[in-house]
Amino acid sequence: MSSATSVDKSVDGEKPELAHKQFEEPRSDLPGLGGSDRGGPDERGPEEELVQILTPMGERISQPVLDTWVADVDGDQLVSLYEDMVVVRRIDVEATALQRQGELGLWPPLLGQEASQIGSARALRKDDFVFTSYRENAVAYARGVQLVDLVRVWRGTAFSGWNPFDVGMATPQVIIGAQTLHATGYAIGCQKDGVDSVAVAYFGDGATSQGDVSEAMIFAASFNAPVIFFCQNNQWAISEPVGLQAVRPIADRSPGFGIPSMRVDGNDVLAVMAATRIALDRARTGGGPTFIEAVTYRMGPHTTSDDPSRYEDGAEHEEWAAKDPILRLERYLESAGILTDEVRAAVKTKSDEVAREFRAECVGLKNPEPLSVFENVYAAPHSGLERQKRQYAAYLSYVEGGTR
Amino acid sequence: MSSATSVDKSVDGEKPELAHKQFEEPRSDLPGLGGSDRGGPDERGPEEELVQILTPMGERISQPVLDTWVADVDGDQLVSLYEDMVVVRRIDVEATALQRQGELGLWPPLLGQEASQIGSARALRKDDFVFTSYRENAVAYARGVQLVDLVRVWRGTAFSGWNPFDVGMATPQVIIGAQTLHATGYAIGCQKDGVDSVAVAYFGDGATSQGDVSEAMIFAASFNAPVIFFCQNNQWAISEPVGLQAVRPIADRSPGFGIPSMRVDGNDVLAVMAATRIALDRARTGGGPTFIEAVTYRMGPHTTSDDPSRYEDGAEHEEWAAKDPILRLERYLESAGILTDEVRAAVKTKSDEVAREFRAECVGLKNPEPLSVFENVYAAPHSGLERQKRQYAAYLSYVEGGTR
Amino acid sequence: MTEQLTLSRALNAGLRRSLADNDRVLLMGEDIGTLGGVFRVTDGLKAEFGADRVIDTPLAEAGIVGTAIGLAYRGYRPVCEIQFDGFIYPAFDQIVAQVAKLHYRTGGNLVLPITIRVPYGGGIGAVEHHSESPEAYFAHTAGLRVVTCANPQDAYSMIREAVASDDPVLFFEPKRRYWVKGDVDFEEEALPLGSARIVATGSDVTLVAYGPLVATALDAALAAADDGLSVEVIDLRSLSPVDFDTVEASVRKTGRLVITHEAAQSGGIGAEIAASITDRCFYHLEAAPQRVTGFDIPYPPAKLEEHFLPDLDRILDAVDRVMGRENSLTGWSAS
Amino acid sequence: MTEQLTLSRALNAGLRRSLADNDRVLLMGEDIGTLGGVFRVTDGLKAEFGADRVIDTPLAEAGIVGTAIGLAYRGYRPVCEIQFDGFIYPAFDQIVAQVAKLHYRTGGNLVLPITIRVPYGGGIGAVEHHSESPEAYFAHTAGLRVVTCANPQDAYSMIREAVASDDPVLFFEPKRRYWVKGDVDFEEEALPLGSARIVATGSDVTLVAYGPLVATALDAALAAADDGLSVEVIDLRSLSPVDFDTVEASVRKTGRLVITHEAAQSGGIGAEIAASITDRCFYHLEAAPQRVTGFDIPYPPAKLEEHFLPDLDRILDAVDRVMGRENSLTGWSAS
Ligand SMILES: Cc1ncc(C[n+]2csc(CCOP(=O)(O)OP(=O)(O)O)c2C)c(N)n1
Ligand SMILES: Cc1ncc(C[n+]2csc(CCOP(=O)(O)OP(=O)(O)O)c2C)c(N)n1
Ligand SMILES: [Mg+2]
Ligand SMILES: [Mg+2]
Repeated sequence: MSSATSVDKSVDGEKPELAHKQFEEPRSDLPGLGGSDRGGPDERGPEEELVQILTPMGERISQPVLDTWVADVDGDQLVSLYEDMVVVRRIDVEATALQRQGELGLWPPLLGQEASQIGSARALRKDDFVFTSYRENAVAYARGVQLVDLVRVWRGTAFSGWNPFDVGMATPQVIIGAQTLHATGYAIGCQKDGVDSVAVAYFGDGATSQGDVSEAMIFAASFNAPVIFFCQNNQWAISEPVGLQAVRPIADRSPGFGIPSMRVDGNDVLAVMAATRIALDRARTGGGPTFIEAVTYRMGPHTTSDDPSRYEDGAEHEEWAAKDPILRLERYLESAGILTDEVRAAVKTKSDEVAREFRAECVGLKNPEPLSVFENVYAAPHSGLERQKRQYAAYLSYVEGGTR
Repeated sequence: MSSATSVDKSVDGEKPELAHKQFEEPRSDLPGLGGSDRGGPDERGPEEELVQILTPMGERISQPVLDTWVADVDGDQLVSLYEDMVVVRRIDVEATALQRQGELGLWPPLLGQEASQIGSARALRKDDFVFTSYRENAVAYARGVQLVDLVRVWRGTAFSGWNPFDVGMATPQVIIGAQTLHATGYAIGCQKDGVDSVAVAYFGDGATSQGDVSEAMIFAASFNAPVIFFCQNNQWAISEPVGLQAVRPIADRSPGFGIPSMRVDGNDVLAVMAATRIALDRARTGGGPTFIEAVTYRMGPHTTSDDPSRYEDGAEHEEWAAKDPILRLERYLESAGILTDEVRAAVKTKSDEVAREFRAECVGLKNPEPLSVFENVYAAPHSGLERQKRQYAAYLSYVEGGTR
Repeated sequence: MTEQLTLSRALNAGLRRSLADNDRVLLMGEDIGTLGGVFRVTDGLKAEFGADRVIDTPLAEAGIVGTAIGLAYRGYRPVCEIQFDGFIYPAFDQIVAQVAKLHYRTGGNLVLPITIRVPYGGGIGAVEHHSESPEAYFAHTAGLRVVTCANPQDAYSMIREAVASDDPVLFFEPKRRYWVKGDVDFEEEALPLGSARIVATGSDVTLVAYGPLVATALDAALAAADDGLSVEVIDLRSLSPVDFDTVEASVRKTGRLVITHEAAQSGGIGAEIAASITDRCFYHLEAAPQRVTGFDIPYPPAKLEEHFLPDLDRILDAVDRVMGRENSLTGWSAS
Repeated sequence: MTEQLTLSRALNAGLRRSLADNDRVLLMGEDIGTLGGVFRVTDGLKAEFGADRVIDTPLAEAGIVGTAIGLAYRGYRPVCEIQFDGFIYPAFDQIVAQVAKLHYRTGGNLVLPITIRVPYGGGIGAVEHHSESPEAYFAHTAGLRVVTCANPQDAYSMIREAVASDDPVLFFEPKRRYWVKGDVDFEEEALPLGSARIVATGSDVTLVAYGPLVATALDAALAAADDGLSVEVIDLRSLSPVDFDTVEASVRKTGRLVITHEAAQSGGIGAEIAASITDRCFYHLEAAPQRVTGFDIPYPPAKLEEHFLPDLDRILDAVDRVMGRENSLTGWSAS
């Protein structure tokens, strides 16, 4: 079913009028002590007041503000979103297997976060630019990164799988939070250039504790930069629960910096897409930065090196399994009669193909040349490094020469 | 008038019941998009909704929440606060003169910020611990720092004017914002020790942009640490107006981290004291951190090296001059019949004495011994440094020996 | 009492003992509590000493070190874990401008018995920022002590000495040696923290190594012995101060010096050792001191790390150079 | 066209020219716009080029450098000012883990033409954190270029070359020389950025200095001449790469090397120069290279800074040491 795969992945959708009302500021009626919320810790549970369009059971509910932003998403597009989510999950499973088989050094699974990543990344335009952490392989896939390029870093053959400028996406950032400043700087650049491209920073719940992330919000607010802070709150930073990083919902943090926020069900691909489109529209039209908290769950280990049984609570895991992002879309598509056997088969074929190609290309990756370690340290020659390279080249041929 | 100077500077005051209501959270009535304020930039002026007890004209107005917290502040205590403010302003003027005369390398004037500093510092107990920036000479004075100890750093004879443990106050921090983390750590220590001492971090409006300050709030919130974040928003960070650091009132920032805040008129010594007492009481009773924004104005240059005429707006300066913190207390004390000629004379005598002593001790400060540069780098001997010290000692006696 | 332990378990035992001996000792860091650290160095310590003393912190290195300073103000002895070498830089300001200087700045009134533990170095096939050797930054910073252990016994003894030190200590743990076993005598009389140790005696060449490369240096000494060369291997153990007396005495004997470390060559520890030993032993040196180090490049991707890390052959090549034997540079401009 | 300018004005002129020549060049930093910087290096540039290109930023160094990286992604050439040496550490992570490594990490696809300007060094009677010399941290960091100017002509030329470089450049400005005047030829053919310059020729001793101490080194050469010694002074200009060919050629001639810098001795630039030159010139050296540097202590309070900073007499004492003349260490253990 070719329509399932031919949908333009960077379509920006229609732009219904932005319901600015949602960012209006509630006022306190308390005498004298400030008009906005100056309150303390929060007692709300993690899921209270999430924006949702698709329930875990696959019912589509009405959410007037968001609905308009995904009104254009028709059956084909829904299937395409579904296909992407299925495929990236398949890639994830395959990569985990490859790691177990010694073909990859490490892999950070995104299991459970497919809707957050696909829903947001599919809302972007080609000329937008994405700065992610290390777990955003689905974002990379949606940006058009080649399959083999997804694994170079994890196989250890390169630090960069792809050329960032080919796909509008920087290569994975391992230093937690650092990329939020890069995204902000990029956005300031877009503004200076007079283009309406938008920068998107992806990061985790744990990252919000890093000073860099707060500084990024400050710069973004001060310069009214067209940047989206997209936080995937997957409840964990390795073994640390989100409650250690934030005593209130993460989405409550940015408003104090002057950046409006939305808290969406990160397992609801439509809600995520709608929220991202709202934020993109604000950014493109001079509205400045927006913060999105996508509330989701890391269903796998932190990475293939991690052992969550040491810290995770099984019951919580079960609870979230019931809210699976793919399952709910599947249920909805079924009930809407969109997920025909034909479609199902096409998606299966596609993901089988992808998995096969992914594996083949991964295991086929060759190690780079020894002397390439000296390349691209500098853009222009550096006399000290040139000398080291010459000496090491001499050493290699000496050793190969068998003298040692 | 001895009563003016004999009031215990670390009195904690009575503790009327904390009006927790003020930290209650307003809720948005907008559908679906979060209950707390998730709004964007703010249009309010810098002074809107300041908490105030004493108007610029010296009228005492009723502020039910705060009033109870300063109900114990009687005439003698008011005179004592007034005296402190007059004295620290006098010290400031004297120090500026000493710098002009080449006796000090630099001085960061606090002119205009007397109420913020005295009002807050006088609310503290001896066993509280204060971590300041470089401009808090009035805080140091109120903590009981000796006059001569205020200038050592600025004369360049030492990096530390005093022993922090003698007065419960760390020596000035020049790295903007760094001390907020120290205060937070100290507060966590108090909590562990089961004492009800409180740590107070003083910092400026500019400092709020540093990642350290956000991280401090995150740690404080996570550990519910008994720390007060006391921000003197004096409208400037050297030449940069506060609007460059924050597009919303600074007090709006901490609530998102789970730390309630108050925004007080920083030129109103009673409001500042009341707010500080509220925050202290929260901290002592397990309520955790509080953020106070004291809105004031830097009436002098950033330091004696600065030339504000390059960036400051004269009209704004005039406006703030009319809100002078000492003048308004003076007016109030006059109208209340407390500021008698006798009191006035006593305060004048006191500040003359302080100024004389301050100057004499400053110019009398001797340079430290050359070899003292090697002391206190380590607590235990370090063989590398010992060798350098021996060699330099040999060098000094060689040079003195006249051989070179 | 002696036991066979991995280096990681030896650190665990040393930390346990430190926690037991002094109730002002605290551990803090990311994932060190419930998880026991990503390398399990703190495994079981939260269960034993409580969440109050083994503290999982928010994900912010400046925050960890900065709050540790505040805890030191209150008389605590915090032991901070930085999860990997490459994550220490966000804390650089708090370490270099605060931890290192506050004792000096307060005229000695504040002591900072802060230990900062850093798993470091490469050789484990890791991704970016997980294989760095940042020790030179800290050895160049006055006010810090910088040490690194190379075997389980030192791991156990040195971590205890570091925690007991009233000075701040950067404690570098050679992560690729975490799983190597060795005897640990829990009652051993430890060498002072600032001292080096001769781990193999020899008379032809002095080979200085530390941390992860001590084992490689010992292998090189064995291999050289097959070639008829007698190599003295020194485990530096301390990078600030460097125990120059021990190195000097050895070089006065051998007349030849080779230094090896994983960190980039320019401005690394090797430069300081070569410069200081040349100064101290100028008339005893038969050849210019040689450095075998990582190159002046970012740590490369895993599949190339063997072309960055000093190994036995590169060390032996340098030994050949100082011996005036045929080597990879023979024929090159004499430099 | 030649004009007499202070070093600070020369930098200003170089920045103006860079802004005029390429509209992707941006200046960013604290107080650099309306105020023109606390040292007035950017004076008038906001008025001339607009707030869009001369940008006052929030007070956060990591933020400044981190957003500069994002701007580089969009093809800008940001010039960041760090207000004083001691305030660079909050940006250390962004500099060392990002700016230095991103060209490598992206396989060369991203260029980072970022210049980070740092007023540095002591001698101005300043308070804490305002007199530091952190250059060795950056020279040890692969991926960065590190340069420092010592006179107005170089200030003008080198800042233009730094801004024009496609590699990130740490540009250290000797703040106590900001107000010293010199001729600036605006059309001078500049030396390449990575090269040293012999600023006084001599035959007995090679004296290597950079930044604030070049003038002191020249004074020392003059004073030594009175004593009948011929001292060759090299202004290093670049600390990464170091122009070792120039230093080597000089030392092959003189056989003696003295290096001076303000930064702490251990692990400073002097260690690398001593080690590398000993390696390159072992058989030409008449004496061990000597270093005249700041001590391994935090920069001391202003009234004691003369007991930290290398000065003419300490340099001459080291010259006496390499010449085998009587000196402060004579009688000390030969080391
Ligand atoms: C500066 C820094 N400190 C620590 C780490 C180690 N680390 C890697 S991932 C991680 C947890 C990140 O959690 P979160 O931001 O929630 O992202 P997630 O892994 O859940 O996607 C930590 C602590 C790091 N990579 N960088
Ligand atoms: C990390 C750091 N960056 C820059 C500076 C230089 N600096 C000193 S004071 C200052 C402005 C501080 O403003 P604010 O926090 O509002 O305090 P105020 O001076 O107004 O009391 C700056 C930028 C510094 N001391 N530390
Ligand atoms: Mg997470
Ligand atoms: Mg201010």
